[in-house]
Amino acid sequence: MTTTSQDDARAARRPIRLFRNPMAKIASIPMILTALVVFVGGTAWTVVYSFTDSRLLPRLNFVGLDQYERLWSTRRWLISIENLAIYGICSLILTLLIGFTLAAMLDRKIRGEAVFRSIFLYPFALSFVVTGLAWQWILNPDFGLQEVVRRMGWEGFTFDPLNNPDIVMFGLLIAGLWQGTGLIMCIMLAGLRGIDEDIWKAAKVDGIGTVKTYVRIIIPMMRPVFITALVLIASGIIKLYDLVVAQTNGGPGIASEVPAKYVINYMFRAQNLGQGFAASTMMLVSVIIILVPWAYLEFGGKKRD
Amino acid sequence: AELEVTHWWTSGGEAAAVAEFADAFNGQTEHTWVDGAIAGSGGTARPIIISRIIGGDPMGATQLNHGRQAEELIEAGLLTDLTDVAEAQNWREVINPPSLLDACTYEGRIYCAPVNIHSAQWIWLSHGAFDAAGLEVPSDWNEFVAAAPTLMENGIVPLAMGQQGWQQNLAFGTITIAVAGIDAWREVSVNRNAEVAAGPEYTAVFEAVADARELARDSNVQDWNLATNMVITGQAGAQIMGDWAQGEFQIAGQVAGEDYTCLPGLGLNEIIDTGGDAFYFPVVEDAEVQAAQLELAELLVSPEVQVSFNLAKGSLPVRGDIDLSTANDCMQKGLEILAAGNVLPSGDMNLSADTQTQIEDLMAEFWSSDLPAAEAQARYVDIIASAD
Amino acid sequence: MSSVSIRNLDLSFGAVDVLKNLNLEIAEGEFLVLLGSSGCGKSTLLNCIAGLIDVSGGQIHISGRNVTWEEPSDRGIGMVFQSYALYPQMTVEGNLSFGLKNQRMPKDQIAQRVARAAEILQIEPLLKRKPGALSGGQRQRVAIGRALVREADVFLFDEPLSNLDAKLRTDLRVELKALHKQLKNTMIYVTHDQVEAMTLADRIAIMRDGKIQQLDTPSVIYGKPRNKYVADFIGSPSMNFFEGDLSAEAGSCVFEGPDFTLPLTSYEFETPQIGRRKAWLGLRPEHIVTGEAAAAADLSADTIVDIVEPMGSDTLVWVNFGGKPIRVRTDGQSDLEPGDTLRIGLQSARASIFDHQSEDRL
Amino acid sequence: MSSVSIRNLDLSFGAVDVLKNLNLEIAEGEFLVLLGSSGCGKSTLLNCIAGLIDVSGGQIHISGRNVTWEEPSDRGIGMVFQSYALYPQMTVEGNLSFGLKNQRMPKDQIAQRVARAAEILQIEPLLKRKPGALSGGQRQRVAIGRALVREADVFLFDEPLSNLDAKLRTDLRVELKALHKQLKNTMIYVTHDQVEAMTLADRIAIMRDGKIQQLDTPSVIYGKPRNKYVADFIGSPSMNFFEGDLSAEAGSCVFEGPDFTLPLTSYEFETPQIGRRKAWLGLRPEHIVTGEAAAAADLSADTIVDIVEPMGSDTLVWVNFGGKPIRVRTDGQSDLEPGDTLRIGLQSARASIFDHQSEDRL
Amino acid sequence: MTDQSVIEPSGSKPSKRFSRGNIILYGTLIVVSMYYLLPLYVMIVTSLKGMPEIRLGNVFAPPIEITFEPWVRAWAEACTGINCDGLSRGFWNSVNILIPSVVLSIAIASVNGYALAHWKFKGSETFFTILIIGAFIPYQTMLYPIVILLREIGLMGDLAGLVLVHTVFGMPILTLLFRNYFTSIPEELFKAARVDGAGFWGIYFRIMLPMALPIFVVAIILQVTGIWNDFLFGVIYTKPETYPMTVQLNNIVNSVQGVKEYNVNMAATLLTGLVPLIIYFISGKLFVRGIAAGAVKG
Ligand SMILES: Nc1ncnc2c1ncn2[C@@H]1O[C@H](COP(=O)(O)OP(=O)(O)OP(=O)(O)O)[C@@H](O)[C@H]1O
Ligand SMILES: Nc1ncnc2c1ncn2[C@@H]1O[C@H](COP(=O)(O)OP(=O)(O)OP(=O)(O)O)[C@@H](O)[C@H]1O
Ligand SMILES: [Mg+2]
Ligand SMILES: [Mg+2]
Repeated sequence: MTTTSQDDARAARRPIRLFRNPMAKIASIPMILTALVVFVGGTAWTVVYSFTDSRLLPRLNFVGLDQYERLWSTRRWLISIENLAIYGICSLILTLLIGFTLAAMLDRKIRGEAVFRSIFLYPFALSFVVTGLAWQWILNPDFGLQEVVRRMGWEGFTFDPLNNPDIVMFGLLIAGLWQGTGLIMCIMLAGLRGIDEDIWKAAKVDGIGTVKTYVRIIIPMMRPVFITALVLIASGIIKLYDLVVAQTNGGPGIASEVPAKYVINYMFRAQNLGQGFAASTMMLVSVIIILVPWAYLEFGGKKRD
Repeated sequence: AELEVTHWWTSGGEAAAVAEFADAFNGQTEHTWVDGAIAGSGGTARPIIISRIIGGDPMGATQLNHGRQAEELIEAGLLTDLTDVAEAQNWREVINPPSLLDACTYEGRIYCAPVNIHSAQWIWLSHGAFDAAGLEVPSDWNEFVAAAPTLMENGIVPLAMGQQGWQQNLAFGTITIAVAGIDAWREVSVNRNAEVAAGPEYTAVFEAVADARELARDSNVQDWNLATNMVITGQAGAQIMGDWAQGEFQIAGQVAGEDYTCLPGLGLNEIIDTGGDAFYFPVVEDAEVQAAQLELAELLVSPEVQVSFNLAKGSLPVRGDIDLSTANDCMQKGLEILAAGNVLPSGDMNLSADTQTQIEDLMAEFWSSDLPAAEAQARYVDIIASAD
Repeated sequence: MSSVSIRNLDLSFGAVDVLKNLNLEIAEGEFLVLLGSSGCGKSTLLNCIAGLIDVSGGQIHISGRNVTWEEPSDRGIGMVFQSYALYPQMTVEGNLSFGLKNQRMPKDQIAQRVARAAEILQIEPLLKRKPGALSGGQRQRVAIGRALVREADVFLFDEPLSNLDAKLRTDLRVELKALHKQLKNTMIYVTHDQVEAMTLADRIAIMRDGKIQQLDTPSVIYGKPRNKYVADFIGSPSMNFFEGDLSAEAGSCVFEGPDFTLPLTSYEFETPQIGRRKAWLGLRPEHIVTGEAAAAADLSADTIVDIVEPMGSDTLVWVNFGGKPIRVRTDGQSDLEPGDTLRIGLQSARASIFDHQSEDRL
Repeated sequence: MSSVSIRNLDLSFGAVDVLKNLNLEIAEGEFLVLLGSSGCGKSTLLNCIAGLIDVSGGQIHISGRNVTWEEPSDRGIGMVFQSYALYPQMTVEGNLSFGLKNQRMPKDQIAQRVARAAEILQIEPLLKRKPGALSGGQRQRVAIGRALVREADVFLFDEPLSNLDAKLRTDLRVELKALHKQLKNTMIYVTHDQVEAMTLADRIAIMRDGKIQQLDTPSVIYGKPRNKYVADFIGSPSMNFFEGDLSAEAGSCVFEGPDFTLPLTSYEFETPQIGRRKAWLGLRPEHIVTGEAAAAADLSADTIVDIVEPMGSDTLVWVNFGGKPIRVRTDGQSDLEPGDTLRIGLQSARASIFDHQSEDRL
Repeated sequence: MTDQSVIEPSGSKPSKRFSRGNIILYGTLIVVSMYYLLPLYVMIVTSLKGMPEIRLGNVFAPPIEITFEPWVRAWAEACTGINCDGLSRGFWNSVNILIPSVVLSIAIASVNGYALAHWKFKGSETFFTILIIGAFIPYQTMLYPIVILLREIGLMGDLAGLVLVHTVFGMPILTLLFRNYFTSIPEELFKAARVDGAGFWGIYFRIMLPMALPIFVVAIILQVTGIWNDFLFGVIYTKPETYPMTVQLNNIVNSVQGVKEYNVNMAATLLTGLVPLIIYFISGKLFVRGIAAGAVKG
């Protein structure tokens, strides 16, 4: 054969980068479009219109920060934020706690694991609307839990969270946890299954008790799992809306209002789009505040793989 | 053509009333009524309706509270101009009070068909409850307040109140007109005079509302008709609710004057407002649907349909020229007031939805907390001052 | 007195019997290696000794105490795992001291023990690092350290070196041997690497299917495997086997292979043999001599070279003999080529003969 | 003409340069082994040849064609992976024919090729099974078969045997060698097992940090390593090193170690040496002689035995010499005990001497 | 020392089944299970009672007289507005919406995940990050932009539009799951297929898809749950004839006629939840496996 270095110069030409593996890029177009048009575009649109005085229909009449000023001087918004904070913190902690505890119990090689797992998971199949209704019903003071306990003899028993502004968020929490802990349990269970059994053995030889092993060794090892769970829970909390509407509709009074509901109400009922957009922009900002550290932890820390 | 009609009339009385429309439409025209009921009041339905209209895929007709809600849709050219139908049917003449049509008018053109008159300023009293407590049925708010302690002693909730902002706001409005009187009300609600809102008349109003709040302490239902049901069954002494409550009494087979009593203006100030529902017809391209829209608009205001519909719904017809002798006691009272011209324009037509939402939020909070009357008033004054 | 004594141990997972009536006596200070193919129950046995699996029957004594039902931490054992099983979020120091802290040992005593273990294992500079920042060998050292600080009577190792690369494995193996010499603890070491077994063990227990096949010193196991399984298992490259007949007459024994006959002049039988029986002859590649030595052997033959595998220090030559290719080890300087003729010599003294049926050594 | 020719290959992942201006010519039919420690870039180089990673610079020619930017499937290569990488949902037959089907080869031709590969690899009975139902060795055979059916000019192996156990590895190694003999394809084989490298390779390329340190036949690499890294890397147990001075005068050279002096009477220098310089002396454990031979060596000394590691076929003895423990290989029958005295002999002919600074062979 | 064979075990032999730990463990699990089962129990029990019995007041009491009337009513008779044909009307609509939405959203997300795992290109991670942030945006705030978008591409009011919306909002989480899953498939397999001449789609369909069952199960479960339970998009992007079951459910539950017919509401609620529930119960184990592969690694 001939020498190779010259006549194969054609084959040796470096192809243009953009056209290498074209199928992969074509196949990613839906994703790229979604990311750019829907998420970036939609978000930008929302942010832009939050600086206008749009009412029923979006219109570009800029009013600066007026909407934000009003937003932050509205009691209902402040209460919404406060409620979300209470609900969010409690829900985050309790979901992780309960989810992990249940997973840990199921991980102890018990009989009937599949049955218990299905029981804990099935509420996740039900929508928040259904969840809200079911719990509204159970917590109904006239024929729900409270009444049943009273009939059993504790006349003074009072548990009426849905009509008590001070604890209504906990009424929501009961329902929210019921619906959401199953999935987290599943994730935790999957995480626990991924832990090297030798770690358990090592801890046992070291004479470390079960609880202590979980707290000091297993949980710190499950950081990535906790982060996944955290993201899921947090994204659910921010979106909290359906449950509130179904269970309390913000009541009693405005005691269980949440930001997403504020957004909807101002966009559609009060017909003040600008105000709704300003509120949703604030929600977005808080999402980003949450996400940036997470992204940093997830991607910034380990550049290796 | 099939005409999709969106509305949020899903309670018993309401549904029966809508059926009257649908039957008439199906019976008297070539077209078919496709029912697009969405339960959960305007809050749920409105985003859907508006999204579909601005998304370019509108329904054939839709219920909206008339007033300022639709203005922007009209401006954007999304709603059908009904002026031709209105002129042909002579709506200007027959519709009473004329303010109803004014609310449908934008720059001289008519964009909606009013279907009923609702007034909010009523209190409904349960004969059963007062009998049980051994009391006379009160004839005005003050007597009612005086009777309340006895009711409570008998385990009866004096005032039924659904725990929703709009119901609480409605009670507030009703008490305002009864207690503060029409002039003060007009200054505040129409002219947005914050000084009056801060004045003594309104102080009295807020105190009265605070009293009412105490009377409604033990009422923990959510929906308005569940509250009405408390009155029907005698669990509660009274409810402040609009005239649509009557539909519920009717369905329950109760007779005005025998089983229950209705007092317009709380028996203090016999003035009612003239809000109401109206149908709008989004602009569509299909010519057949367009025709159907116009026919429906015509039908909605036609005398027979007005009678059957309003009898079912318990509201007042929008026409002054029809005979409602079959109407019951309460409706007759309303008609008399209407005939006497003791009407106010509805808040829908005065304050923007935005401002109303804020007031609702305030009321929701006020009714379900121990917020002092003075503080609530102060916040009310702020809202009025910044209303647009 | 034996340090670890296992008596009639039974263990089953559900319906699967993994260990069957197993007996094992390990002397104090002995380095015992459990060797066996994957799945034969080595780890299971170790876990039973550690108390990490509840036995189904039998007893375990450690240092004269019956510990069959004691907690792992009370048995006076330390354990080192193949995957290290270090606590990833703790520093090396934390890893070493965690167990002690848990026993509420005074701080200064902990510090002292950790310091001593770190010194022995030469990991002082690593004490503040986390396991993630250590190399494989360093991690394994820390894992050993964790057993060390417990001052356990018995050390249990479950394939501690098999995750490491060859070079490191050699180094750590030597260190481990030195450590044993220094500490003189009883050590039980699981592996399936025979070089490790041969070099480390005082005695080796060869396991198969939950039973111990042979328990002996490395040289006995290598030189006089009790059965064909052990013979085949031990030694790399592995033993060459020939199927044939053993015919023993008074005073003279011969093995009749496929196309050769080997007089067993200097073979030591376990029990005296009479008559004729089917048998296996086993010969290790390094016990087949070549060159001048071949002539002096009990049997010598010319063979054709098939494959030559130079391995640096020595060369493995595959030659055709007895109807099949057999392995012969020659020295590293060999310049044989496939096709060459090689004279090989078989010596009965170093051969092994097994019964054809029972496969036990004759 | 060379079958695979790599010219000035550069490759970097982001900021990390993994391969740096690498050149490699592989002759047709040659069996080349890439040997190097973990992370040195062996797999990366193989992936570049296969076209699975886009190179940053340089050219790759296969069978005279510049294939630098061609698709992997068009390069005429077959590749075998450490983890087998069999398609788990396809039968063995499906695995073998997948690539051919992708080329739209006629059915009967596919069947023929699959049959032939199956015959060569003796996996005919397995054709209908799925990979999950195969043993490790069988899987690896199928993986090789997948390269075989492609009738590739060049076979690329990325540590194909390292997931197998020692015994199987030996067997497959031999089979692979036989296969190469039969097929005579060019084969590029990545491993970090030196026994594999030594036995399989026509030539070995020792890599370190993305550079080739030495490319030579196994015996040269073993006997005359180009630098200290290669010397240390190759050979197990590894070479003993001594730090010292090389003093060369006309006609006579000596290496002055810590407490010994070795006359380099028969050492072959790469370049003639004059003067005195710091240097390393390397001696393989098997090149340190004992017993009678020690007396005849260039230097002999009495040493104290430190550790004895019997490995069956031979014994590794650690003795103290030159101020530190060194490894000496003796035969398997050794009955030395720690503390014994052993006379050892050092021979300059087989030693290696490296410059202290550059670590290159002198 | 003494004869060892007589030394008693110094630890106590644990009694296997009824150890204290086990009692606590199972006890806790059973109590917690009751909390999880309570609403289901209440819903079922209530749905089998007549209204008079419900008014008696004890939600937890089993029905004295079992009646299936509420179920019949919920399925076929309950009124919303003037239509009195219960949920039955919405069921097939929901199915019609569900199937294309689930299929399309999973198809697209799995291809995305596959491309992100094995065919990374410049910027692909950036788009992915944007997508993930998108998972946090409340749907409602995107309502208007989506409406405008659909109007512009002319899909407003079309079933295709609704499918598109479900695809878009399902994309972030699904893509994440698929990406993580495909990343966990050994890269060598992918390389082997490339050497074998398979292209982007060849590898996807022939190699990756057959291996992705667990993650598909997870994706299907999530999407079926999400889409079946969706109310907002379903009502905005459909017409009354094609309203999904949830709209009917909302109407039944929120149209209060006289008294709340709790039994009918409960029956309707249960009927609506039946489809996802069934899927959950039949796929339990695969779900955990899929989660393990898709959500935990990554
Ligand atoms: N928890 C368990 N349940 C059921 N069977 C088990 C369990 N653990 C181990 N086994 C079985 O017991 C046998 C012995 O396992 P063991 O782990 O002791 O083997 P091993 O000799 O350590 O093997 P390796 O060299 O692979 O580590 C195997 O057949 C295994 O399948
Ligand atoms: N995709 C990648 N991105 C960044 N760095 C990489 C990537 N792949 C490999 N590397 C780095 O390139 C270097 C060479 O890797 P390579 O896999 O070629 O090593 P190797 O010699 O095959 O090692 P081993 O024996 O462990 O397989 C390593 O340092 C590795 O960390
Ligand atoms: Mg094991
Ligand atoms: Mg590699």
